[in-house]
Amino acid sequence: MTDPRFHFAIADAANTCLDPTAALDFVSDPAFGGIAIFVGRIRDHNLGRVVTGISYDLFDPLCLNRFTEFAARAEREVGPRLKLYVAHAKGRLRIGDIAVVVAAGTPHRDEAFRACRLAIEAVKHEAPIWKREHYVDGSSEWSEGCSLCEDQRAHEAHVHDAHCDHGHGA
Amino acid sequence: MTDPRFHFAIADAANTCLDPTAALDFVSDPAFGGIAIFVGRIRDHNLGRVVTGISYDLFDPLCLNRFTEFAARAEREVGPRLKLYVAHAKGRLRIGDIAVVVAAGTPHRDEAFRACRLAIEAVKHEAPIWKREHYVDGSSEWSEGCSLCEDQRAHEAHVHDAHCDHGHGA
Amino acid sequence: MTLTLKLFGAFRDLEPAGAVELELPDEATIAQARAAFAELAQARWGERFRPGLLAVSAFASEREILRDADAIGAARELALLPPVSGG
Amino acid sequence: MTLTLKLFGAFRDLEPAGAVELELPDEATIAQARAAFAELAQARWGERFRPGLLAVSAFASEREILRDADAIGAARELALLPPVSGG
Repeated sequence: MTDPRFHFAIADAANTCLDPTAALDFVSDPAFGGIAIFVGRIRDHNLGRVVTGISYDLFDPLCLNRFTEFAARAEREVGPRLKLYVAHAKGRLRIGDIAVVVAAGTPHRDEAFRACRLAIEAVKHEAPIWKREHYVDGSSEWSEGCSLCEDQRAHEAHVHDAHCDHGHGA
Repeated sequence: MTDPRFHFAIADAANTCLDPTAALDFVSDPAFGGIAIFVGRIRDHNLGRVVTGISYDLFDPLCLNRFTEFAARAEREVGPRLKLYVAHAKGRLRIGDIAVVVAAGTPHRDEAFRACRLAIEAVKHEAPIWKREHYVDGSSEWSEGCSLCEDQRAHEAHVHDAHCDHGHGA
Repeated sequence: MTLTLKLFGAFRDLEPAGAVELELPDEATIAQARAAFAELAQARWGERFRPGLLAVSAFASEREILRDADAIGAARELALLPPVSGG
Repeated sequence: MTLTLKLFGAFRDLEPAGAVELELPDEATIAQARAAFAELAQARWGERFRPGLLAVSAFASEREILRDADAIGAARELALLPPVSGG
């Protein structure tokens, strides 16, 4: 059932680095002229605090299933001539390490940008991934996040349209 | 006068391949969490014809000057916390070869996507670059393009808003 | 039935094993699992447990997010997902 | 004055050397250079020259695009840019 146009991966930071070149290669195709890639790196600050690293926790099987749903959504948005690559790191990362790579290849650039953007937004807001920030004083905190609770989301969409307007991540 | 945040290059296809990894490295920064990259490759068809390759002609000094203008425009759009990399190939390329790489690094992803998109659109529509498509039958043709003629552009903007809605490129 | 509930994010801090077991009636719903976890959490972790976090957390199988009205059915293991922050 | 006009894209096909020389009055404008090029092109290349392409082409220095009303000034070399198609 694996669709050869899509590649999804979770990379254990203890033994693997995410590889944007592999993403570029995967989504390349003789029929495709446009490739959009997003690379998310760990940055040295967040919400005014100095950050020294981030630990990611993931619920792997559901996460990979959601990536598949995001790809289906991207395909509905830009059509079937699409290759999509989504990889996310798991475990402890340092400043500058790559946390996420999303790449989309399509015949033309507009579709590539749209598919790439759609996928990274979904990874940030809708995938079972949790980020713990480590600070220079040795403390750490789980980031504020987006609720995946469908009942809650429906409620919040009713109250105000931004269920997830906090400042997490890149 | 060179701004260390910006890198612009024209790569002679006879001896250099464009390198997306160099673009990624250039726009990376400990303070930046979001990096958006566009890679334009030569695809095997255009407007229904089988393409075997493309030759690019550039007016190098003006082209590099325009890249500088595009960067200034991107900075006005997303602010000064921006690194931008723009490289375009010159000469004869084959299917799958990289014609253009644009990368933008910023603290957050929205600015990276916007700066990257702004820059590639400008490279496509406003830089002195010309594309000749080579077809499977051995013939070749210069692509339809976007007029850089300011008087003409003003006129066409008046007549209809799309001065450049032809199907060139990716 | 015994339901194993895997914990993630801030909930995992409460339980280094990364999972708790809930005793539930057969044909229980997610809402019942949610209530049972709240009771266990209050008893086991006291003030370290934040009911407000549970309220915005989702229950899920390995395949999908579940709603409070959904039946647990044949599942013997589910996951409790606090608000997410990938990327 | 003698102005060297560098040719690009489809215009370069007309002249493998990649440039032509135009004789212009001192203090000429871009509009006058455009007219002088049209005359030269008609004479030298006949029907291979497309006036419609010239009409949508821009004159430029190494630094900037020029408008028809601009003076050529001290420039001794400019470029003729047909519609562009980068990327």
